[in-house]
Amino acid sequence: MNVLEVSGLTKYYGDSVALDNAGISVGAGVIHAIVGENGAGKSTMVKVLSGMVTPDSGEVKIDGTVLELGVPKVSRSAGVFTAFQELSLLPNLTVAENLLIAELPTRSGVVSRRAVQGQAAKILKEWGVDDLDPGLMVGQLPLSAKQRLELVRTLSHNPKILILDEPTAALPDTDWLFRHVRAARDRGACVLYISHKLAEIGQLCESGTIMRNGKIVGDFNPTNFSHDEIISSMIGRSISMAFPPRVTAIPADAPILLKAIDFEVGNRVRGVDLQVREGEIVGVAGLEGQGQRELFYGLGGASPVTGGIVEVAGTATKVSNPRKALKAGPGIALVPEERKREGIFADLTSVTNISVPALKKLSFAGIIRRGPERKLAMEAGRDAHMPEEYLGRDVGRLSGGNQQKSVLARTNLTGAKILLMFDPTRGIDPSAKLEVYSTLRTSAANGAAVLFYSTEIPELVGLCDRVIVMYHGRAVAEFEGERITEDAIMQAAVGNTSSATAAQGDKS
Amino acid sequence: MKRNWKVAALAVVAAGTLALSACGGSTSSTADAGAASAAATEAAAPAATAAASEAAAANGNPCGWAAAPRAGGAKYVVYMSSLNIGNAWQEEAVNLGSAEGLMAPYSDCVELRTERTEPDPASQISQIQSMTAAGADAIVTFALSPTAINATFKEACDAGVTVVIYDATVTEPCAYNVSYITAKPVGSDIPFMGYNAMAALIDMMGGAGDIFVAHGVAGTSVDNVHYLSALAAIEQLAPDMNILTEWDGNWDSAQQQKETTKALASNPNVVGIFCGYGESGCVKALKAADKTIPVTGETSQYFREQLLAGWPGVSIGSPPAQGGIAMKVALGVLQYGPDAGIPHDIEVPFKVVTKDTVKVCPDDTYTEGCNVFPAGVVGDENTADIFNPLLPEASLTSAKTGVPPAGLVAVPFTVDELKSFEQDPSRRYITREACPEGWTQGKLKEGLDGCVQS
Amino acid sequence: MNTNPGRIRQTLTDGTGRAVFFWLILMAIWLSLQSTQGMGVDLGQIQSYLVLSLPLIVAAIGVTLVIIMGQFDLSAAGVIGIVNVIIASTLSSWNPLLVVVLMMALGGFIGLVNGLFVILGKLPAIAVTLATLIILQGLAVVILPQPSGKIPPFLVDGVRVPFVALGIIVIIIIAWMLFKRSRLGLYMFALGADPEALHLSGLPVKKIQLKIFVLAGALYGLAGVFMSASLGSGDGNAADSFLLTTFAAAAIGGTAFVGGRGSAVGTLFGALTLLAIPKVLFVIGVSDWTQKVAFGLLVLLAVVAGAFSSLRKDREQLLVAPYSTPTEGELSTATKGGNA
Amino acid sequence: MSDQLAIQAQQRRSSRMQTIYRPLILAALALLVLVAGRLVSESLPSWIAVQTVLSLSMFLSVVAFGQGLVMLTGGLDLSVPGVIALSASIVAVWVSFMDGNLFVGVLLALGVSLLFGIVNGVLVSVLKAPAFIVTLAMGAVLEGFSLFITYGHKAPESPELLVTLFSGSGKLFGIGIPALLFFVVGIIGFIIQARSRFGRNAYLLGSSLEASRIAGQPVNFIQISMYAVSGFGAGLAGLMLVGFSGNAQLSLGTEWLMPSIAAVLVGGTVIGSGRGFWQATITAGLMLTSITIVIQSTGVPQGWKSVLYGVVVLVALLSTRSDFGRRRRKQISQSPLQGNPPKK
Repeated sequence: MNVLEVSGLTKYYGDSVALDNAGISVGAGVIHAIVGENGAGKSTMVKVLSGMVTPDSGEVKIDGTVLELGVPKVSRSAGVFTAFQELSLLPNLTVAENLLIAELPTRSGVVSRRAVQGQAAKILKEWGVDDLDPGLMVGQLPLSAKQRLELVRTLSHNPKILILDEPTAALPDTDWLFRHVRAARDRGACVLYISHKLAEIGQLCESGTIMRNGKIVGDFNPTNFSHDEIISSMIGRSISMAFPPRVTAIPADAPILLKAIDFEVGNRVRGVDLQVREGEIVGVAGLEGQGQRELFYGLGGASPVTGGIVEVAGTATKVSNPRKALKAGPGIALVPEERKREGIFADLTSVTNISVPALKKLSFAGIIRRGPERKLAMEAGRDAHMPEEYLGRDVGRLSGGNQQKSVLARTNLTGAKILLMFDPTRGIDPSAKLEVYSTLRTSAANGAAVLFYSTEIPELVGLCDRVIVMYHGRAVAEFEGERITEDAIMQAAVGNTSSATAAQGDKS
Repeated sequence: MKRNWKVAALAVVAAGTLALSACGGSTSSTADAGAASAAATEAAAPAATAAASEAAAANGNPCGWAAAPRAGGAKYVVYMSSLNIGNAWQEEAVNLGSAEGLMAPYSDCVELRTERTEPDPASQISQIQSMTAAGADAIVTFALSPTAINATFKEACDAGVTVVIYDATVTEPCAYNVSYITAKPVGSDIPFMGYNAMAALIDMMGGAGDIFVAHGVAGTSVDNVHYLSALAAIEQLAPDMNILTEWDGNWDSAQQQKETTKALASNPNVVGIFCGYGESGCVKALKAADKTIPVTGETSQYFREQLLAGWPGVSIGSPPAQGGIAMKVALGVLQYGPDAGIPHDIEVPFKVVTKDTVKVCPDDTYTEGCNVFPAGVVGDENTADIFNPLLPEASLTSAKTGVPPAGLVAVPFTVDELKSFEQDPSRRYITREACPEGWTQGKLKEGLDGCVQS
Repeated sequence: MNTNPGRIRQTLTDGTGRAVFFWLILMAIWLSLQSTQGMGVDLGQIQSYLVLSLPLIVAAIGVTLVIIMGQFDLSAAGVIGIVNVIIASTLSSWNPLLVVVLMMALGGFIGLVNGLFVILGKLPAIAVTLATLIILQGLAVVILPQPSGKIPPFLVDGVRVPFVALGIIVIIIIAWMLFKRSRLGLYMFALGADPEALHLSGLPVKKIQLKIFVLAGALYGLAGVFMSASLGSGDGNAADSFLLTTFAAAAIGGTAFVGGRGSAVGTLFGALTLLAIPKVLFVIGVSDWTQKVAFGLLVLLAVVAGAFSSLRKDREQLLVAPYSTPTEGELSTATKGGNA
Repeated sequence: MSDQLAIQAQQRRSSRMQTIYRPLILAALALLVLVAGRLVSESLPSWIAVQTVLSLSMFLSVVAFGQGLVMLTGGLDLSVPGVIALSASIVAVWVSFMDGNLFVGVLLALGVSLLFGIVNGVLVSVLKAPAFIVTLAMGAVLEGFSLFITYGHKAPESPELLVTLFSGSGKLFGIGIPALLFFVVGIIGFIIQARSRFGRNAYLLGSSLEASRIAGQPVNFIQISMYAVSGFGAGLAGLMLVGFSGNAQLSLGTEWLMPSIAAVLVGGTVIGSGRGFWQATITAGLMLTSITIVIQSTGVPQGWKSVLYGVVVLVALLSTRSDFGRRRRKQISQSPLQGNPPKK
């Protein structure tokens, strides 16, 4: 008998099905992978197991005992602990408080700050993250530190069933995690490992399940599988995994659309020089929180710029807000990091989301003409590979990939030639990723200058014509053509520039 | 660092407040000083002759009045205070009161200060305390609540302040109530505005039919007295009459109009409205609905003009002259002393005006018997009833601006005159929630709770 | 205490510090003008100022609780009003301590009803509490058609003698413990910042929300007792002004209306500030239409100053956030991410 | 993909629920309430009652229009009573005491209302001060100004034309002008909120301020313009109410603030969400007005009427919350009445 037996889970949200008679069974001392597109039901299953969501039907047994569902406390006391993809940390509490939130030590009802800090420091040390000050506010931490904290919080309970949902999305140090996950397995825990990163799964997992549309569609052996096969069963059709072909060479006389000289954003971006030519996709690499966000947001007018010169199509321009950025020369458009908060208008339909930049053109005497609006949105959506049937729907209810496509469609509609793409593929499923790549390449081919940041280095290697690496607010290295390799980028990204050739923007 | 600072600040403040409150039990330093100086003046007083009133003024006993100003200055500090709600009646009452203090013979003896209070008890309490601390000799004010401000009035009395309340009453015994709510209208033997108004309405309706009743501000004592006495009138005079609906008119014509409009929508068969202050709203709503039915209302210019044009109604209500009368009562107490026998409960007579008795004043001055201004002289909401037998010196200018026209002279009350307007002890229970000595609680003949001689 | 200008600026960016600062300025104006005008600094007056502030302080702390957890509660004025009329009409001869407990329980019950509608009924809190407010105000007039009645003398005396300052200190200590040193307090702040994360952390979000609504209601009940004690009688309309002043006190005290940020001490000084403003206007001699204008402008000033300084703070924080320094291990692993 | 189609169908349904069914249900409820009023008053339902409901709802709608837009963008405008009083005072004093031209007076009143709306907007959007308190304090300031203007004049009279237009004495085809204006207000409001670029901007901003900013929307300008429109709407309501009442006074607007907020909320607008529809707001206004009229006609004492009204509002909220359940998360995570979300 296996430790974890899940059978017949079904969960409807309104009319739509999130889990459709799904079941898995995992034994003790096993690291089991679950893969699937976004919206395949992985996260819902995780939430059912953790007691966050009550399914409409189905049963979960742990060690043969039926688990009462929908009560987080019960799941926890049964030994189920989860590190969530969206992170479950409270920004306005300290590291220590977050770590112990469920069972804060109190003395006669009063929370003792010292006890909390002491206990937290001990736990942090035990799990090898003693560089994290337990007194810091979590909201001020970089994402990678938050991710580690989330993982420590989960691991420190020594769970019987450990669930990790995209644990490496923002984690540079996967070895640390793998070490502890394997230790947990050796201890006899059952680990559910959910990730889009198939390479990691190959490294770590022993068995695997593929989900699609809320159903279990098959098992696979992570030690021996073909990426293409798995991906085609994830998305239900066969695809080619190739990146769109690169343009052979950007002509040297192609106009420089965006040029930044000695660009500065507070102490986050310190004197970065860069330039992007028409038709070029320039990648930006860097570990989490090295100033790349501020670079993009500063160039796009969304963050205050404190120094340097920005030249748009050869003209020095001040971009003090996104509106001015869009109007500057051929136009600068930003695709932001936090899609849910900064990218989409969740309560409004895709049409409404897409048509924003064209509203002025679409309206007559201040009144929006709805027919042309819909038509325009449909065309823009088609160019961004957005399925037509989603156009009339609230964007907030679409999958991450389709949300991103609507953002890209909107960006295209702005007509801006300079595109700042900040991690546009984060958290979207493989097929959507491919469509995003192709949209970017098409834009570049049509004369756009694209600045592209991704947390996934292979994407940069596969897609970009040139890659700039950031470290501590500076551009420490730049690679072009054949020299763009994962290894070179990584070396530069951790500040090891001595080996990096063609280091250009390094001013330190 | 920041935390330390906060804790330190907290400790300092805590220590401070503790120290303050520890001393708070004793009487205030100012009050002590005031009392001391008053005692000194009193000691000196017998030595002075009556002719030396000028000298007395220099010594802090202006005009030769009964006691010296509390603040020790050359004049009595008198506060005239009203609610800061932009209500025409409130403005006129406070203006008529202020004007008294600026008229000869008072102007030489009195330093008049006008104040406005936000309409919540905490604000009024705070302000009365400020006035007391500022050395007030008298405070004339409209009390927000008959009970909630009592403790503060008591403190003021104890500090030697003369407290006079107009229109609405308070139950605190040391305060003087100058009010009309229990008074008999001119020419009527029956007390209570509500009773008289309802009786007149019943009369106009021929003793039958169904009516609306509009409250003022629900939950206030004035409104409750009007309401209960009106119900008593129905009980006694037309027991078959039905009240179709009631509403809270807030003593506000905009609100009355909105509510009347709504009530007419569901009960178009109504034949009379008992409408309090803000009656112009009731009439405007009726006009919009093309219904001409008897209405009782207070004393707005608009309503009186409608009566003049033949509207069946009775105008009967709170005279803003009460503000001026209350001021004169306060000055009388200062002048004759608290022990001179000025009654604490004074009833201000008020008029009943119908379409038969409405009469235009020839210009904007008071002529005996007139009760409405010519059109255009004052606004719709202004009361047409600024003139009162007890306030012959009232003028439209005073009511509008709070400053009397040059040359106008106040007519001070004599103690006997005031005694003749003392409230009948049988009605004391209504304003003071207690009966005078020798009386016990019982039913009045109007059917309300009152006092009977035991 | 603060000689260093940087330190002063630091204090002013903190909501609580700013509220204290603003209040101290008003008190300085009030007391100095009062004494130069020959009125002397009357300790009794300061004490009664505290007595009048007490109900607002307690009610505003309750409102602050709800705002911090990211919700809204308009029912404070209703609860205070109904407590006042119930005490005056029926409980005047009861044991005062029993009265306090009963009235807090009543407030807590109303908070529970609010909470249930908001959480189980899934209705916006502002709408639910608006309805509760209307209902309670109506009931207050039904129970007490005109101002009357007596408050147990023990309560009245209780707030008049030196206990008031003591009371304020005790309340503030308890509130501070509740805000900063209790589990519920921590959860409340967490809830205001990110309810989803709290839910994912395995905590019963609904239960915590409900507890805060109940607690806030109980505080309104207590505020009602204090108001009754300071007025000494029952008046169905006396509490109406609490509807807005409680929120004003919280805002002046630096409570963020987006939730997740605020303090009991700040609210305390916000409430004290609100009641000091009329005192200051009185001694300055503002006594006509300018009174309303001056009051409005002072509140605006206090709130806008706060918003402005926290705006600067946010911006500064944005520009100087720390880098995450990669460690040894990242070098070897990060390359292996991805699936291409 | 079949479930995708199901989602699509469901969404179309829920969007229709919002834009068509809910307003229809609310309007039907309004009518039903009037008909059921028969139980408490023999004179109900009647043509007069319908007219009264329409005209009172007209005033409510004018106030609720700007309020609704401000609430969509995550704010609240409590300065409405102050603006109404000031606008009414300006036009009445201008015409009745300074013998000014009515047209100029109207422009003056609307201009001043707009101006203070803009000031509110600037404080909320640029200085990020909480809307609740800013507009509350601004209301006090404006009431002070109204007192100043009417000081010494007291309750200045309304110009004749406004009285004819808005008191109900003026009639067109035998129907009171305010009742007819309800439809005009309804249509204009619908065009602005649901069909115009201005209204769209409000939805976008309400749905996500950050996304609006990054999409290049002039967010400060938009937010300011919402408060400006709320100020303007309140100013317009001031002109109408001074016509209705015949006099300018401080209290003209106080009785319209809470009902306008209630109408917006019962109409299903979620504060700061980009969710809410004008047609639902005005029909909710119709329903609430009908309810007050029926409650009015019952003989129960005043206090009980308040209780009844509060209960009815609660029930109305519960009965029209069809989409709230689905949006629970959003509600938990979004504080009502926020100024702006703090910048990251």
